[in-house]
Amino acid sequence: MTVPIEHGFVLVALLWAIGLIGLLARKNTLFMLMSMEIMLNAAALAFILAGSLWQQADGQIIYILIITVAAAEVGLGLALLIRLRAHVSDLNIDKLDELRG
Amino acid sequence: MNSLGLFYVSASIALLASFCVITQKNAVHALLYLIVSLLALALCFYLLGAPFAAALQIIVYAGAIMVLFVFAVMMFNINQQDIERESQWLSWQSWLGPSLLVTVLLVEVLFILQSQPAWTSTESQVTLIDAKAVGSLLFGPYLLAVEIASFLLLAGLVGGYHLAKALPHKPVNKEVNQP
Amino acid sequence: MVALSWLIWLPLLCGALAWTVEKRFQGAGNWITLSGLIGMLLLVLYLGSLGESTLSWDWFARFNIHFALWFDGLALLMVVLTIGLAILALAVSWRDITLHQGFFHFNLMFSIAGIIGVFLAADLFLFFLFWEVMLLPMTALILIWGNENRRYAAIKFFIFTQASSLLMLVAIIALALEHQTQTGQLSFSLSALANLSLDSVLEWWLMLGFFIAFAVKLPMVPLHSWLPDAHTQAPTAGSVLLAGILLKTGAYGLIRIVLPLFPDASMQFAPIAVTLGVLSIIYGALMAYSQTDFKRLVAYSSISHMGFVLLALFSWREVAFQGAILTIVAHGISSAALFSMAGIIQHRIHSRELGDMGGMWANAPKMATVTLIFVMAGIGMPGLANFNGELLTLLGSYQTFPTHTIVAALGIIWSAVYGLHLFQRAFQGPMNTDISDLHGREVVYTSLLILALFYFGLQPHILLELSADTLNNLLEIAKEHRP
Amino acid sequence: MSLQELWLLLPVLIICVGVLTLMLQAAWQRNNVLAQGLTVLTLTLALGALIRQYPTDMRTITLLFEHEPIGGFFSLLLLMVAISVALLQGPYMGKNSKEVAEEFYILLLLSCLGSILLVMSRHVASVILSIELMSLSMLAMLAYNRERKLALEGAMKYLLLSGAATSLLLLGFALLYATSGQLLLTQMLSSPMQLVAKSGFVLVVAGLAFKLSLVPLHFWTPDVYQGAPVNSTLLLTSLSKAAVFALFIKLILLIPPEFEADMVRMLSWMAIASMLLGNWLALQQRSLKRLMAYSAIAHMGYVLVAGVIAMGIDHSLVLEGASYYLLAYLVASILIFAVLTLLSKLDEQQDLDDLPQLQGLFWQHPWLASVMTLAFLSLAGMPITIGFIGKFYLLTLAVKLSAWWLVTAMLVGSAVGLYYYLRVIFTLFAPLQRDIQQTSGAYLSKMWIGVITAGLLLLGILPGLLGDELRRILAIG
Repeated sequence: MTVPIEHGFVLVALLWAIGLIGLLARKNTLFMLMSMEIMLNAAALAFILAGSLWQQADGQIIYILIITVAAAEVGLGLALLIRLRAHVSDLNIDKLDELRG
Repeated sequence: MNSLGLFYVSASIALLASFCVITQKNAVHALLYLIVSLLALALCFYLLGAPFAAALQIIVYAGAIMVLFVFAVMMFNINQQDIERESQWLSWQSWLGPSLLVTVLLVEVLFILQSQPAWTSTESQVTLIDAKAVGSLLFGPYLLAVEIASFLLLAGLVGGYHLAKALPHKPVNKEVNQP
Repeated sequence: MVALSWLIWLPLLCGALAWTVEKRFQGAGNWITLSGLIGMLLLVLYLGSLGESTLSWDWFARFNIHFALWFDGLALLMVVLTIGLAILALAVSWRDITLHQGFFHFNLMFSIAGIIGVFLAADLFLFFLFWEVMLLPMTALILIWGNENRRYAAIKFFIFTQASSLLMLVAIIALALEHQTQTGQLSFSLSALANLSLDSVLEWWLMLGFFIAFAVKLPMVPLHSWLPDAHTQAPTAGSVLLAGILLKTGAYGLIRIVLPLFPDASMQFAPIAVTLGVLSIIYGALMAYSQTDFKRLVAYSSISHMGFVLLALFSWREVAFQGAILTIVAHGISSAALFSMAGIIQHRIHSRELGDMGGMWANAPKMATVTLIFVMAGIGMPGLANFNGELLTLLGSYQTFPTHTIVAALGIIWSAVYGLHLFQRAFQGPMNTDISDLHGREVVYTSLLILALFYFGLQPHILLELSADTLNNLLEIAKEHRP
Repeated sequence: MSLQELWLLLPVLIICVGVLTLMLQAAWQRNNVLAQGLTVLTLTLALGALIRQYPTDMRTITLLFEHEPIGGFFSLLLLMVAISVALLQGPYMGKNSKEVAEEFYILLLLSCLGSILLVMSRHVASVILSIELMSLSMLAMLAYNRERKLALEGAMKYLLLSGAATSLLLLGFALLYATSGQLLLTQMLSSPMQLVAKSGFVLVVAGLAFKLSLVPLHFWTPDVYQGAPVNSTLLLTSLSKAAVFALFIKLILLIPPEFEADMVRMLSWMAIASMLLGNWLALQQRSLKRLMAYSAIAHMGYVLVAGVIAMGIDHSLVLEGASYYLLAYLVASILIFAVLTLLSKLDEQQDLDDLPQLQGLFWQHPWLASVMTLAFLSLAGMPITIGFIGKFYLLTLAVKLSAWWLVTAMLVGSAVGLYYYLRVIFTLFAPLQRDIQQTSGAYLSKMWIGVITAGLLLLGILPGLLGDELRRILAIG
């Protein structure tokens, strides 16, 4: 069998879109971080797809690098979140938003 | 069921789970859905001929990174009050704008994908690219990338350590500025 | 000739020196600046006696830009005028400036250096550089030592001149690139660019770019609105420099760049330019009449007078050109003189309002006499310098634009009205204020100004001889291009 | 990987060694001054190494990197920025700071490492890793003082949005990879481009435009700038912009001809919108950091002009213009933020940021105020500063290509820009209202500021010094 590559990219697009919606619509920072993870995952899937299309191992290598990036981002993001939690009791990004104006 | 069918099933699960992630009220529930989504994607990877990536997805992503999330959520100690407030925020109006925008984007993407004449893939069979192939490439031409990745993780480590560690106490004698 | 460049380095050095020394020795800045200016005056006279000279150093080879100076009769005239008025500006502010004196001298000298640079530059890039550089210290003069509304005036002055000069920059670049397409090499040299034969559409746009920059400086209605504010808010020294020299850089640019480089376009454009010039004359005169602020009145009269220069330059007649040169010099002296009188009065009664003056003749007869002479010069009384300029302008431009000239002549009548109105309100009528008369230093420099006004009024040919080369060159170009 | 390739990587290796040394030092003994000294030493050595083996031609280093003249020049700029930040951090923290210093310097070195690697990248893998190394280390520096709530919020915002931008960038690269089967930048953009590849490239451009804060992906900039400690803001506004721009222009020069017209249109609109919007929004700011954020948006718009034109005419002039402009922008930014750094303290809840707080600076600290004035004049593009030469280059390019829309937007933008730069300068020269304290001592930092200011003037007055040299350096085969 082969997975039609178009369908694979439709999956990527849908996943990425879900992530973006989450990032834009949710106000809770934790959920926004999760949405960001979904988006990064979609990008990773895209590389696996492309790699399998060309039958190269390079796609998977980029995948490995992407999860490294994701790990570092999550680590920093959660550390920030812990620190922010000390300042505000909830994680509402709107309440964080005294900057705008 | 052939493997193509499996792919569609796992893809649908991934989509559904991701959707649940962003609509959940409770953070722990959302995390569980996120793990489901990651696992489903791992299956997709496997079916696309990338078993090594699939294994990593489960071990590193669903395993390590998600544990980090769970740990953090435990630290936040989200209570019932938080969850109630969260449900208040989840009004349908807040979804309308982003969803509309993203739908437009999606339609565009579908159009682009459909306009592609033919993907140049010629093989009828999925070729398996195993861990050995990936490994020899990774520690061959991509060696420097591994090194940089280690520095990236170091940056994450140092940064995370600095941000998350306890706040210092104020020194007794503050520095006096000369005018 | 290397000595030429010292006309620029000397004021820079003096300014920096005055600033540093002033910190240690109170009052030394005045003397350093004065001796620097006198040194420059001697240097320029010496250079003038040697005749025309040039200087060219490689500067920015990538774009074939040179540090090129060009010193001829017209430049000599303008530089001497600049230095003379700079001495006047220094004299009127000798004791006026109490705050940050050293820095004041620094700014004064830097703006002088920039202005002299504009008059000497033979490379358009260098011209632009000086054009911009002279603005900064001038803005600082207005901002730091100006009157109550100085911040607004300084911003307005700066933005107007800067924004318009950006257009000039684009025009300069386009011109240099056009030189590249025609000859294969970029060039910013004025003399090289004068030989280009431009496509008429391009020529039109380029001319417009330069014209707008110069018209703002001149200033021409409707681009004048910065001037009344800047002149009114500036300290007296600033007003003297602004009215006396800075406005003239606009006219100088027209003579040096717009007319010789774009003869066809500027001939086509002449009816519009002349109309705007006449508009400036009438508008300036009318507005001057309705002012109650001494400085503001003189500022509007400047707009009116510079309208004559515009009218003269775009009529493309020898007599009119001569009129323009005379007006430039005469107005430089007379308006600077009036501003210094305004400064003297403001220093004494802390007001520029004509309503606060009145009847000062009784207490200050010397001041009244001097002011009367300056006003008479301003309204073009025969025997004083301005009369020759205006007369020649009207005579010359009548040949090309008779209707415009007749309307412009009305402006002269109005100038008599507002001039005498000014004098009458300030010095005659009931006595409103007690004022002391001119003291020694003031008598010296005002009488020098009066001398200059009479001298150039009776001996205008000196000015005409100095500028003859430039004007002849223009007339030759005109002959070639006249349809 | 041969020894020769390693040798070419020497500056990078020196920085890596520096990172490790600093970590060892932190384990052995915490000492702010020592850490700063080690960092400056590392960066200076790296600078020396880079100059010692300045590339004269293009050489590849394994699959991932290349060593070439333009990249070399950008690396010089990046090291200059990093040295400035390292030198300023000492006075900014003070001797008895509550925060520890080592982490900051480690992150600074890592971020500098990432930026240099980004400039050298020729492969998707190295692009992704180095861009993230740079941004993530910077992120932790943006929230370095953890007691500042605004800093934490700004950093969070940056993390989330930059993550989204990264995923966009990755998606774009994936699409390009899917259509070409290549991961090398030079081969990815092979002609003919299909629609999928084109949209992939647009996504890549969007991802980079986010980092450059070009309109319409600029919205995060002011908040992040305002929240962060001023010295970290300097890093964000100079290091990341310069490095990303180096990659950006590299990609743009690779665009195949049939896609050029579309890209020119798209980039032109982005440039015009950035110049106009950035300058316009800057008008209303009271906060200096926000003002600098909007000014950065506008200036990135100006630099993009060079990118747009890159597709039209001879590349060496464009690279020269872009490099000069970027250098001018960096120098001015370094100086402005350096002065603010010397007037602020990391330990305090807020930096000196509100414009009225600076009123009369000239009369109390004439040197600092003069530096700031010159820097703002340079940003405004006034002659005798380097900013004017940069603007002159860009205008020449735009006029040469007859890109009149761009010229118009540049002129309007500059005219608007004049107003708010002037407002700041006027504030510095207004009568002194209240005492402004500056960090005393810190002679080395002040000397460095003096050197950079001298460069700003020198290259403005004698542009030939660099302009002619650049032409030689950037002459690519």
